[in-house]
Amino acid sequence: MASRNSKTNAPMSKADMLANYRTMKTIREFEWRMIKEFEAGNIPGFIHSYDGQEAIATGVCSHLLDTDFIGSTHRGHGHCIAKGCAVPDMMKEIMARSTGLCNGKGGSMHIADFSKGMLGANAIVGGAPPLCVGAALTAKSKNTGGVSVSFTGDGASNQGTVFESMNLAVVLQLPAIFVYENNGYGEATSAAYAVGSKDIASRAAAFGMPAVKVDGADFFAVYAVAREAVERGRKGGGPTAIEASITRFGGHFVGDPQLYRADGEVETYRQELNCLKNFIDRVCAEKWLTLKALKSIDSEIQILLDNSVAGALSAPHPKPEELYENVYRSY
Amino acid sequence: MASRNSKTNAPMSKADMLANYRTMKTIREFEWRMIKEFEAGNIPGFIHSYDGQEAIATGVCSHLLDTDFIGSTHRGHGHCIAKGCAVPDMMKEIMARSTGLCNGKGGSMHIADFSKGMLGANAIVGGAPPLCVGAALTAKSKNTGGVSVSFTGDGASNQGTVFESMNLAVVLQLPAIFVYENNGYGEATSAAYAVGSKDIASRAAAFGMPAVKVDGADFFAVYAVAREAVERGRKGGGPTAIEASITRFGGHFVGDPQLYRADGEVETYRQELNCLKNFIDRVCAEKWLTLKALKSIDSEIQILLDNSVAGALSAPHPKPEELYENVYRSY
Amino acid sequence: MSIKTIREVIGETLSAEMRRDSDVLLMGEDVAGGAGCSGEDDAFGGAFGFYKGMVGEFGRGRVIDTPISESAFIGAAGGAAATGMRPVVDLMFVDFVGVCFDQIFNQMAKFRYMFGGKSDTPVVILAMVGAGLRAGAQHSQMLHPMLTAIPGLKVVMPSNAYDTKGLLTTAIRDNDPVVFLQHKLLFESSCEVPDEDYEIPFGQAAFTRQGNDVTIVALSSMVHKANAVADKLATQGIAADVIDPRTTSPLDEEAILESVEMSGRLVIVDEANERCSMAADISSLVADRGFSSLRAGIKKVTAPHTPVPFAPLLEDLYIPDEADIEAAVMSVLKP
Amino acid sequence: MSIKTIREVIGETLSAEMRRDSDVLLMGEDVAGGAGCSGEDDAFGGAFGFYKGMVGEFGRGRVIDTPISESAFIGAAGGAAATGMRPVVDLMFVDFVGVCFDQIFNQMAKFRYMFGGKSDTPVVILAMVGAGLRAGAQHSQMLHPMLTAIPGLKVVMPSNAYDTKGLLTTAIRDNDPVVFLQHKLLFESSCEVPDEDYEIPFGQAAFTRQGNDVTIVALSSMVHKANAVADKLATQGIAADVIDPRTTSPLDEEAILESVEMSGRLVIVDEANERCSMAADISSLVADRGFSSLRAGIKKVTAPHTPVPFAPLLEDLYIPDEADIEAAVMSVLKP
Ligand SMILES: Cc1ncc(C[n+]2csc(CCOP(=O)(O)OP(=O)(O)O)c2C)c(N)n1
Ligand SMILES: Cc1ncc(C[n+]2csc(CCOP(=O)(O)OP(=O)(O)O)c2C)c(N)n1
Ligand SMILES: [Mg+2]
Ligand SMILES: [Mg+2]
Repeated sequence: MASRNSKTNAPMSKADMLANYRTMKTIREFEWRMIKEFEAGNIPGFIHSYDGQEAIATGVCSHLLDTDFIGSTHRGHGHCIAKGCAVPDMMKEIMARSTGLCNGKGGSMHIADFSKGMLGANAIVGGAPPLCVGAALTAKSKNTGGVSVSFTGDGASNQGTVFESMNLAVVLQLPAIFVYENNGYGEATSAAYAVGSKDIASRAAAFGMPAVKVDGADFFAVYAVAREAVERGRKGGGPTAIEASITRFGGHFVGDPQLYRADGEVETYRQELNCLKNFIDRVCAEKWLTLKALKSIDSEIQILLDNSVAGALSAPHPKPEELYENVYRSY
Repeated sequence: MASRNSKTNAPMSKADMLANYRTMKTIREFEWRMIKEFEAGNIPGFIHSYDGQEAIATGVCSHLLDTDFIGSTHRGHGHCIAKGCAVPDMMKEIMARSTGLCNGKGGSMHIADFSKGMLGANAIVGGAPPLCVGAALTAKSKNTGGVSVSFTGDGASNQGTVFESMNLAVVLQLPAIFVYENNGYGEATSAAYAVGSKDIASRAAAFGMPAVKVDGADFFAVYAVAREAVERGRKGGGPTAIEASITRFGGHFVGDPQLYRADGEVETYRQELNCLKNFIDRVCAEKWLTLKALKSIDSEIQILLDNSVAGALSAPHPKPEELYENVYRSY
Repeated sequence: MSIKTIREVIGETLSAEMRRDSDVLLMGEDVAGGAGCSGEDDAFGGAFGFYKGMVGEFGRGRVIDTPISESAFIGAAGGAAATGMRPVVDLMFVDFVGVCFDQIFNQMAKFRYMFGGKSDTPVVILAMVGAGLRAGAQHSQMLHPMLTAIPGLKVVMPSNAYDTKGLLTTAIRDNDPVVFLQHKLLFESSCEVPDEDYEIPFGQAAFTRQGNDVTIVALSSMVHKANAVADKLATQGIAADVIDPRTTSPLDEEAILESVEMSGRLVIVDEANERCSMAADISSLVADRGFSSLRAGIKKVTAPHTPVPFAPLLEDLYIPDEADIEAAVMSVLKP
Repeated sequence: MSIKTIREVIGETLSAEMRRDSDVLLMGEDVAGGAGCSGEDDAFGGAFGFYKGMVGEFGRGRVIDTPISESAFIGAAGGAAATGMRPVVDLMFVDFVGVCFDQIFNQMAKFRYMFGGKSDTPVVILAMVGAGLRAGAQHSQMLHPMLTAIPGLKVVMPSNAYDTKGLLTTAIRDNDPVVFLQHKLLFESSCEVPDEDYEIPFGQAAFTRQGNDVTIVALSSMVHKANAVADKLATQGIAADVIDPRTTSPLDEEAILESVEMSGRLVIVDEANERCSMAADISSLVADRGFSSLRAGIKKVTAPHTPVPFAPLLEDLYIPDEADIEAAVMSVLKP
């Protein structure tokens, strides 16, 4: 679907492109706001920022419907937003309010929205891939044409549960997609050290499925490889692995002084691997979108976030009796 | 060290070759005797026969010293014998006697002999590789020049613990050797089904270590690849994986009717993949050894087994108070 | 109505539920057997053959052989349950819980709570428990105490074929994760079992013997030993209540408390190791809420604080037996 | 002698033992931090920085950063221990036990027994326990009951800096596998700690308050709450023994039984979930062997049968507090 003035064919409609921009930008602004609210003491516990990895969640989830599934990590806000979770309800959850997505019981590390196919952030490294394989089994069993995507970090890629899940998905030829977000670090340990093979994609390929590497700072590249994987899954072609390289813009958690990184490292990468900057440069250069259109989205996002924070701060806290609720459906 | 009349150079001394024959034949005869004793009701619980896989344990352990370590599986008798455990004490253990290798507390599935570096059969599939990585860490930490070998089945190769262990061994560059005994089946499931990649060695290679395939029915081939792996480990060259293909001669456990195998399958393989037959054919054709020398070993083995069974049957049962002993060193 | 063994009842009940509800599926290592093999397709039907014939009826899409990757397939059962299926997943020996425990206790058991009640996870984990097969320390455990301790899990331990059918039916239709523990020594145990389906509610104990002199609570295979002791004592004029809780989570606290209110004396028989066991759990319940009726200290009859030994002679000592139970009962009768 | 926090004491004790014995090593995720990175080498020193400086002193050969592969590295610690090293391995949050449980409960804990006493496995597993950090259901648990239930493991739960040093020293020198559980809310807790090394024997409870009217047994961070309640009650003329078992396996049964013999009244405070808890375990001990001295039912003060909720308001309700303890004590005083 080529738009009239573009230098090359746009890979999606203008509306989709704007929607994807909105998603990426919402994630980035959400995470920045998170840091502010965390520092202001409005967020209990600890949080992990997805800042910088927006193109990955967005490029993948852009192909998914509410009936498709994703499983996430401790760094889950971006996946939530990309999968369509309502930002105001996320904000309430992360601020531990009774009307949050999980009634304040989950918080940042366990936020979920089953109505959107978002099967939860997961505070256990490597916790989600088995579940996602199960969701893929549901899709296959019920013949829905759906797919199930697990997002996994470079550090998590060394967890046994993750390896087992890949093998199981291959054996049962399930529509599962293993997205590895290689942001260079698991806490304060480099991926170059912890991944013995130094290469997540080819290790995944050796499990018997197509596996590709992609630049995680390039939304369009992620979008393209994800499309292929999703199509393969929908058509019964079995699982796919995608390794998206990126860097972590922030610390492991908000507050991490990142002593293990070289001076200036983060600043350099923030410039070079900035998916939003890359996106804007590209869409403007290609004349697919105008800066003006993007700016107007930006201001809508600010309003959304302001309203979400205000709404969350005034939302009710859980009532004491809620402590005992929802352990079981019935007991 | 070439012997005078051989067609090609023998890969080891005549004494070593005889010793290896003795080991393989002892394993085979031991396992056959096991079946007899099991059927006679002299062995409690259940047992898994190593019958047919002798060349693998023998070809590998032939390079090991008592100060090297091995970790085994539920199918552990062959590994024990190859690592030098005393057959009479094994027999007592498997017959649950107080003077057995583990005082009758372990049995077939947990038989061990730390004095020989044999760290135990393991009734948990995938249980041993992490331990073996730890033993390799000991060797590296203490700079002993020792290596640590884990034996793992094709079925077990899909266990998360095994994948994690390979990665850890690569990351820490430990003298660990991962021997995969691909006997075609995990219980009643074929390796072709359960190993998604259909190839254990290349999956292991993708973890970042040298990995080779070898014919598990060819003692000399196993011996050669194991030598290289052991030398690499001793010299600080890090881990190696070896996939040895073979078939299971018997059922998963003694008593398994093996309905999942085609009619005649086992019989064919017993001929084609018979490591003992192959060994004898080769050493005689090459004139490395004489049939007479082998036969005399055979009769020694019969005596050993007769004595072992008799000794075990008359050995004392544990005393009641032993139930409470050795839970802790001190409590 | 006909006499059936537990062995027979399990496959029948599973098959009936799979016929009834197309969302139910069975998965695990060799639940069919023969995958990728050149011989028979339905070669194993589970480690003890309980599921024989099911793959023929339901196909490999619903009777799914898995690789030996418990974290992946138990976790997948949880994930499938959370997204619309009702999987029954066979862990084989409960001892294998160690290689997939996270998926059970941190994932499926906590979903509903962590997600604010917005998810259901109707999954049943089948596992064999107990000593007696001379299978050694890693294949003979009773791990219901640690499973019972986990909020979000339900734990079922039937002692006979009738209860097995009713409780398994309930488990499959239940919307929470259920661990269904079958004692290896009970597979040939038989009794009258109705042909039609029926549910036994969780949290409802059965009184397998009735009497006012002493209360014996026994779990799983211990129920039969407790019954035997009660029968023997009856001939001596001592009347015992024998209570089989049938599910440890939820636990029928009222049944136990009511019985002790009459008897004033309690013995709990649990094949698990003694520390932090169900025996301790039930004892502490009564030591709190039933204290005023207690006329003697509460005795636990459990396995000792040792792994399960291989040698038959030691294993038989390890497992609580009738003499142990009788001695405990006599000691609470004459404190 | 100087005032030190638990935070300080842990690294110091580990370093002292590593100086003393070259077989001791420390391994786990980011116990040094910075492996393969271009910045500082000693960047983390463990998740909470306790081990800062150690990699500088001992090198990467003895302070070993591992991949996030708990089964492999906890299992490797067990394997290294069984072959001559004395590893201390950091699991970080005890909640992660689910991804490596087999290596703990079926492997290292059972080696000695299964192998007929012919192996030693001197390994210490360090892990953080407890709620209060608003970290949610998967990072806030107290899993000592299921660990205590495992024959072959020892379980240590210190409540102050002095005990932390002495018990950690004992743990590292011990020849059995030890799980060493540190409560997250106690890291800043401080007291006088001798500079020289010393061992505190396992299985020896501490009486942190003394009195004959009631016995309060409390574990880990609950000890401080129990002390506060005891102090408050003292002003009302009620004198309580407060017993800190310090290790749950082995457990100092005699200390508890002797105290209850005097007081006749027992309250047990345990942050773990209520079912099959240490509270239940200790209650059942006394309901059996201490029954004749009991003058009231035994009260357990525990977390409810729910996962740990994220919302601070709910989490604070979840954790047993002083009011809960006081209410339990009052109820056993006036039964
Ligand atoms: C089983 C388990 N082990 C360890 C941790 C602690 N932990 C949380 S996040 C993390 C690093 C994860 O790294 P990676 O997978 O690369 O994800 P990233 O943080 O880079 O997004 C670790 C070690 C955990 N939560 N769960
Ligand atoms: C964790 C675990 N899962 C399942 C089992 C049951 N089991 C015992 S042996 C076996 C098959 C193992 O197959 P393979 O690794 O190929 O070894 P082989 O029997 O062929 O020697 C299975 C599934 C077990 N003992 N432990
Ligand atoms: Mg990372
Ligand atoms: Mg095999």
